[in-house]
Amino acid sequence: MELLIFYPLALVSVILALFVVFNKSPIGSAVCLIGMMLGLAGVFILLQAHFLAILQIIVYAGAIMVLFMFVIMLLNLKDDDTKWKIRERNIFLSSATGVLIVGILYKIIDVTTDTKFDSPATVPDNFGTVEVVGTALFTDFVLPFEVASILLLAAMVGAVVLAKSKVD
Amino acid sequence: MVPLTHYLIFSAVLFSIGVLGVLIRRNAIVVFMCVEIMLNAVNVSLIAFDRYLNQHDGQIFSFMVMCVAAAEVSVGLAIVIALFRNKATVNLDEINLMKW
Amino acid sequence: MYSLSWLILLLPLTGFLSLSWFGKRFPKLLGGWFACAMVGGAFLVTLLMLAQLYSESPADRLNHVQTLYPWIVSEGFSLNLSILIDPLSVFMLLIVTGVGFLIHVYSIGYMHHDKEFNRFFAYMNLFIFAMSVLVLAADFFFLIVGWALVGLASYLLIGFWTEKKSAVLAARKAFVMNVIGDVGMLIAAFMIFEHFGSLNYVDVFKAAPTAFFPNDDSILLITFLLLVGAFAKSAQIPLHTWLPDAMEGPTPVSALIHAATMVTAGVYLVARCNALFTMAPFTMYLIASVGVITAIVAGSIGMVQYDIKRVIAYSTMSQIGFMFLAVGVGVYSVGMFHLMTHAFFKALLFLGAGSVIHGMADEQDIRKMGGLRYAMPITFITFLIASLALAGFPLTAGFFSKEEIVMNAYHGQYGNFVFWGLAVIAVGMTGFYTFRLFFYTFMGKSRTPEAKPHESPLVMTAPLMILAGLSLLGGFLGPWVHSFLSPVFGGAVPMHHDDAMLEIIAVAAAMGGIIAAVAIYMTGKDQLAFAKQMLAPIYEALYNKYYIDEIYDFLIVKPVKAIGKFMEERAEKLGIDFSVDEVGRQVREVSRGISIWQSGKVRIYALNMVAGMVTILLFVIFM
Amino acid sequence: MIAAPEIDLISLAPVLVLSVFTMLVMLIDLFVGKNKSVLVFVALTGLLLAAVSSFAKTDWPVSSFGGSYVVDHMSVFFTMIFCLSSGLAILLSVDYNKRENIRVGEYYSLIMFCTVGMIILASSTDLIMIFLGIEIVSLCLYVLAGIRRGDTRSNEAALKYFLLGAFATGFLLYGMTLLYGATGTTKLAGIAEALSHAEVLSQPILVMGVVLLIAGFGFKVASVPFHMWTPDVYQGAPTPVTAFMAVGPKAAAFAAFFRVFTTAMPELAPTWEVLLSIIAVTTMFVGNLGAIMQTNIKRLLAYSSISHAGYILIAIIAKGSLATSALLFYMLSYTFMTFGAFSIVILLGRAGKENLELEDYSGLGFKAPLLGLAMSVFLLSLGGLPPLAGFVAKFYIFQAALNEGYVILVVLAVLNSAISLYYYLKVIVFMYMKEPKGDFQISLTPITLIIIIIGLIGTVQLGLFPGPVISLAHP
Repeated sequence: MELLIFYPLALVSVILALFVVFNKSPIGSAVCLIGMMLGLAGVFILLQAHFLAILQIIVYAGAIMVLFMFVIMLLNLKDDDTKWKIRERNIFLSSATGVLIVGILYKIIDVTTDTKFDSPATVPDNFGTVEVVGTALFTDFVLPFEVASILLLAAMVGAVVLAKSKVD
Repeated sequence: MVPLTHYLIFSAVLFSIGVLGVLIRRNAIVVFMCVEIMLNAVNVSLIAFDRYLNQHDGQIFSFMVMCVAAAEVSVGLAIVIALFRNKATVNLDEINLMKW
Repeated sequence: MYSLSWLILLLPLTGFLSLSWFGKRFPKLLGGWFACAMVGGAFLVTLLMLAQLYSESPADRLNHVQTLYPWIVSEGFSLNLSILIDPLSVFMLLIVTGVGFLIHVYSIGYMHHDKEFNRFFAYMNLFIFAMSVLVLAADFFFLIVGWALVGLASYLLIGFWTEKKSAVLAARKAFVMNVIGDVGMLIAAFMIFEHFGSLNYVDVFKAAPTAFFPNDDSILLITFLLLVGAFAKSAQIPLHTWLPDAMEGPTPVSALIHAATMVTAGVYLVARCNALFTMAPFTMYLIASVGVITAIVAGSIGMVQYDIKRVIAYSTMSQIGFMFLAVGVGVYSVGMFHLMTHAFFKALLFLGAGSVIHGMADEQDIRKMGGLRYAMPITFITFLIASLALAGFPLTAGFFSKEEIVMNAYHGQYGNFVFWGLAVIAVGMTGFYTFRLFFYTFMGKSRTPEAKPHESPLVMTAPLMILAGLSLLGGFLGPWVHSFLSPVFGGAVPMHHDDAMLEIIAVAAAMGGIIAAVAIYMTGKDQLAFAKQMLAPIYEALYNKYYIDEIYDFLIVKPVKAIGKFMEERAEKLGIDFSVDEVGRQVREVSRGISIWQSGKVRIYALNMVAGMVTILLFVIFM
Repeated sequence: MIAAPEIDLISLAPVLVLSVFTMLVMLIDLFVGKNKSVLVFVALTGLLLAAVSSFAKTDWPVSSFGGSYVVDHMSVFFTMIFCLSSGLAILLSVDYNKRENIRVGEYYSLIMFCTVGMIILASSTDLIMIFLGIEIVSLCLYVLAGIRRGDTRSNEAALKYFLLGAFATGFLLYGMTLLYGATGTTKLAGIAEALSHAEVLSQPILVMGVVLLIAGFGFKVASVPFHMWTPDVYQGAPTPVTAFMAVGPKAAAFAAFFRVFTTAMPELAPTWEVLLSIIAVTTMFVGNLGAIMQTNIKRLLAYSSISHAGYILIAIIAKGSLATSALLFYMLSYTFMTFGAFSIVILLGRAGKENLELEDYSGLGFKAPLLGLAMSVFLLSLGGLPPLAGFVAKFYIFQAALNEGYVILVVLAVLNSAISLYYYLKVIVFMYMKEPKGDFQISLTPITLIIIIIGLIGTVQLGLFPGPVISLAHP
C-alpha cells in the first residue's frame, strides 16, 4: 500500500528534479524545484515526519523558493542568457562526467542495497509530531538550536552587507 | 512497507541529479537550485534513517539543514546580486577573471 | 674554556648580520676589515681550542659536546643546540678560519673597486659561519643545516655579480646540484634516526659497530645516501658539473669555497662518519673508485682548458678525487692531511690567478697572457711555489701528502694495484696541466702587448706570501696531523710504507708531467725566443724542433686533446647536466600544467571535485 | 513533563562572550559617527576576553550538552589560535579598510561571528554541531570574500567560493547522514562506540560516508582534488581576509577533521589512513609544483597554503597524542608566519594599485631592508628552514608520523619541503637581486608594524624556544 504512494511520489520528484536541471528558463527551473519539494514533503509524511513535512513546505517551498523567484525577477534573467548546451569543445569532459555520474549512481545503489534495515521499526504513534520533535529540539539539541541563531544572524548581516544598494 | 533501501536509492538518485545539474548548468542561480536539490536529497535519507531507527536525531539534523539552506540562500543570492551589479551576467563560464 | 667555542659561530654571524643590515652605512674599507676581524677572531678562538685540547691527554680529547640549551624536546627524541669540539673539528676549523682569514684580507684588495663591497663581505662571513656550523655540528641535524647553509652561501657568492647572466645561471645550477645532495643527506639522517633512535654523533658512532653487520643492506644504503651528499658538495663524478661553472663568481670566492673549504666538506663527512663507513667496506671501495676516476677524468679535462680559473677548478676536482681515494682506502688522516695541504696551495693558486686577472684587467684566457713574470714578480714566485706543490715536486707540501696517498692506494686497507696505477697516472696529469698553465701565463712573451699588467697591492700579495710559505713547508706537518687526528679514527696512525719502487715511480710520474709540459709549451712557436734562451743547447744538439713538434703533436697533444674533449662532451654535457636541466624543465612543465588546470571555471572545479571523489570511491571499493 | 536540558554555560563561555561582543560591535557601529576606531577596541577586547574565558573550565576534558560539546586542551588551544588570528586579521584590516572604503562595522562583526563558528567547530563532538559550525564559518567567509562589493574580482571570488562551498557542503552532509544511518547516532563518542561492533563495520554505506566526509572536509581544508577554489578565492578576496582565511578557518576545519576522524572513526583507520595518505601526498605535490610558476604573490601563497594543508594532513594520519600537539603547534606557527607575510603584501599595496606581482617586489630588500628581512624570515619559515617556527612545526609533525611508522610519507614530505624552498627563495631573490622597478611608497603605520613585529617574534620565538608552547600543546 505504501509502495503505491511512494513510487508515484518518488517518480514525480525525480522527474521534476530532472526538469530543474534541463529547463531552459530559470523561472521554469524554480517552479519545478517547488514541485519537487512538495513531492518530498509527501515522502516525509509517508515516513511519519509530519513536522518536517510542514517545514519543508513552509520554509523550503515557501520562503526559500520565493526568494529565488524574487531574485530571478529582480535580475530579469532572460532565456537567451541562460540557455545551456553541451559545450562544443568539451564533449570529452561532459561525457566523462556522464560516465562518472552513472558510475557513482551504480555504486551507490550497489553499496546501499546491502544494509541491515530491511523493515522499519515499529514506532510510537506520536513519532514525528511537533510535540516530540520540539521536545528533542529543546532538550537534547538545545545547543544546536541556539547555535543556529548565530548562523542566521551572521547570514542576515552578510546578506545585507552584500546586497544593499551602493550608496552608503 | 517500503524498505529503507528504496528511500536511500531515491535519495541517491536525487543527489546525483543535483550533482549533474551543478556540473552542466551555466546559470549561477540554477546551479544553486541544484545544490538545493542535493540538500533535499540528504534530508530524505536523514528522515528515512530516523524512521527506521525510531529516533529523532535525524529530523533535528534535517531541521538544521533547512535552517542552513535558508541562510545559504540569502547569502548566495546576495552574492549573485552583487556580482550582477558589476558584471551584468550570471553565466558561470564568463566569470573567470581569475585563473592560472 | 670550551664554552668559548660558541664565539667561533657567533663572530662570523655577527659580521654577516651587521654587514648585511648596516652594510650601506659602513664606510667601504671598514666593512671589509670588520669582516676580516670577525674571521680572525674566530681563528684565534680556534687556536685557543687547540691549546685546550693539547692540555689534555690524547684519549680525553674526544667528545667535548657544548650544549647551549635543549632546543626541541618531545617524546623519545630531543635535539640540542650543541657543538662538538674534538681534534677533527678543530683541525678543520683551523683551515676554514685560517685560510678564510687570509682570503678575506686578500679580498679587500681584490674587491676594492666593487660597489657592493660590503655585501660581498657579508656573504663571505655568512659562508664562514655556515662552514663552522657544518664542522662544529654535534649531530647529523646541524650537519645538514650547515650543509645547506654553505650551499646557500655558495649560491649567493657565485651569483654575486647579478648583472652577469652566466653567473646567475651557474649559481642556480650549483644550488640545484647541492639540493640533490641535501636531500640524500636528509634521507640518510632519517634512516640513521630510524636505526639508532638518535642523531647525535656520540650515540650513533658508539652504537654503529654493534648495530650492523659489515655490508649490511641498511648501512650500505645509509652510507650511500651520505655519499650522495658528499659527492654533490665535493663535485665528484657524476655530480661534478657545477664546479667549473661556479668559477663565474669572484675569484676569492673560488679560492675560499670552491677550492679550500666547502668542496672538501665531503671528505670531512666521510672522515667524520668513519665509524659508519668502516662498517661498509663496499662503500669504501665505491668512494675510492669514484675518487680515483674523478682524479683522472678531471685531470684530463684540465689539460685542454684555456680559462685560467677553469684549469684550477678541474684541478680541484682532481685533487679532491685524491682525498676521496685516501679516505676510501681507509687512511682517513692522510685524506685530511691532503685536504690541508691542498687548502694551502690551491687557495694560493686561485689567489695568484686572481692577482693575474686583476693585473690583466679581468682577462681569463691564458692564451692571451704570457710573460707576466716580469710584471708581477711576487705573484710569479708564489704561483710557481703553488704549482710545484700541486704537482708534487719533492719536499713541497703537495709532495708529502700526495706521496702518502699514492703509497696507501697500494698498501692501504682497501688499496690495490689498480687504484695505485690510476693514481700515478693522475699524478702525472697534475704535473702536466699545472705547468702548462704556469708556462702559458708567466713564461714567454706577452701575447697581448696592449695589456698593461701590474703587480697587485700589498694587501693582496701578503696573503699570497703567507700561503706560499705554508705550501712550501706545510708538508712537514704530516706526522703532527696523523698523531693529532688519530684519536678520532680509533687511534690508528697510518704506517709509513717503505717501498722505494713505488715512491720513485710516483715521483717520476709527477716529474714526467712537468717535463712534458716544459717540452711542449716551452717550445711553442710564440715562445721561441724564451725556449731558445733556456733550452738552446739541448735543442740544437739533439733535435730538429719542427720535426719534434709534429711528433709531440701527434703522439701526445692530439690524443690528450681528444680525450679531454671527449670527457668534456660526454661526461658533462650529456651526463648529469642534461638530466638536471631536463628535470627542471619537466618540473616547470608540470607546474604550468597545474596552472592551466586551474581554468577559472567553476564548473570545471566542481567536475574535478566529483571526479576526485569518484576516484577515491572506486579506489576504496576495489582496493 | 519535559526533563530540563543539561546546560553548561561555563563551558560555552568563550562562545557567549564573543557573541555578546559581536552584537556590541554592531550596535556601537550604529551610534558612533565617522570615526570607527572604537570598534577595533571593542572587537579586540571581545577576542581577548573570549580567549581568557576559555580557561573558565580547568578540569579538562569536560563534556557537556549530552556529549556534544567538549572543553579539552585541544579546544582551548585552538580557541587561543582563533582569537589570535581574528585579532591579527582585524588589526591587519584597519588600514586596508580605510584604503579600500570597506564598511568596518559589519566587517568586524563578521570576522567575530566567524570566530564564534570556529570555536564551536573546534569544540564540538556532535555531527550536527560540527555541521553548523562549518556553515557559520563558511557563510561569514563567503561574505567576507565578497565584501569589496565594487570590485569584480572580489565578487567573483565570493561567487566561486560560495557555489563550490555549497556543493561541498552537500557532500559533507551526505557523508554525515550515512555515518548517522550506519551508527544511529550523531555523537562522535557514540559513533566510535557503535563502530567497535563488528557487524556495523561491515556496512558498505559506512565506506561511502567516510569518502564523502573526506571530500567535504577536504574542500574546507583545501586538499587536492578539492583545492581548486583556493588560488582563485585567495587572489580575489581582500588581502586581510585572505590571510584570515588561510589561518583561522583552515585551522578550525582541521580541528574538526582531526576530531571526527581520530575520535569517531579509529576503527576505520585502515581505510582512511590510506586515502588520506594519498591525498596528503598529492596535495603537497600539487601545491608546491603549482606555486613554482606563479607570478602573483597571493596566488603563490595560496598554492603554498595548499601544500601546507598536505603537511598538516600527515598529523591526522599519524593520530596519537604527539600528533595532536604537533597539529596545535603547526597551526600556531602557521598563524604567525602567514599573517606576517600577508601584512607585508598589504603594506606594499596602495589604493587602486595592489602591487601583487612578484615584479613589484624587486629591490624591496634594498629600499626597505627591515621589511625585506621580515618578509624573508616569514617566507623561509613557511619553507621550513631552521631555526624558524615553520621548521620546528614540520619537524614535530614528521616525528609524530615517524613514530607511527610512516617513513615513506615523511620522506615525500621532506622532498616537498625542498621543492617549496624554490619558490619561497624566488620571492627573496626578487627582493634582493633585482633592481627596484618604479617607486616604492611604503607608509608603515604603527598597526602594521605591530603585526609584523608580532609575526616576527612568534616566528623566531617558536623556532628558537619551542619548549614552552610544546608543553602547552601537549595534553
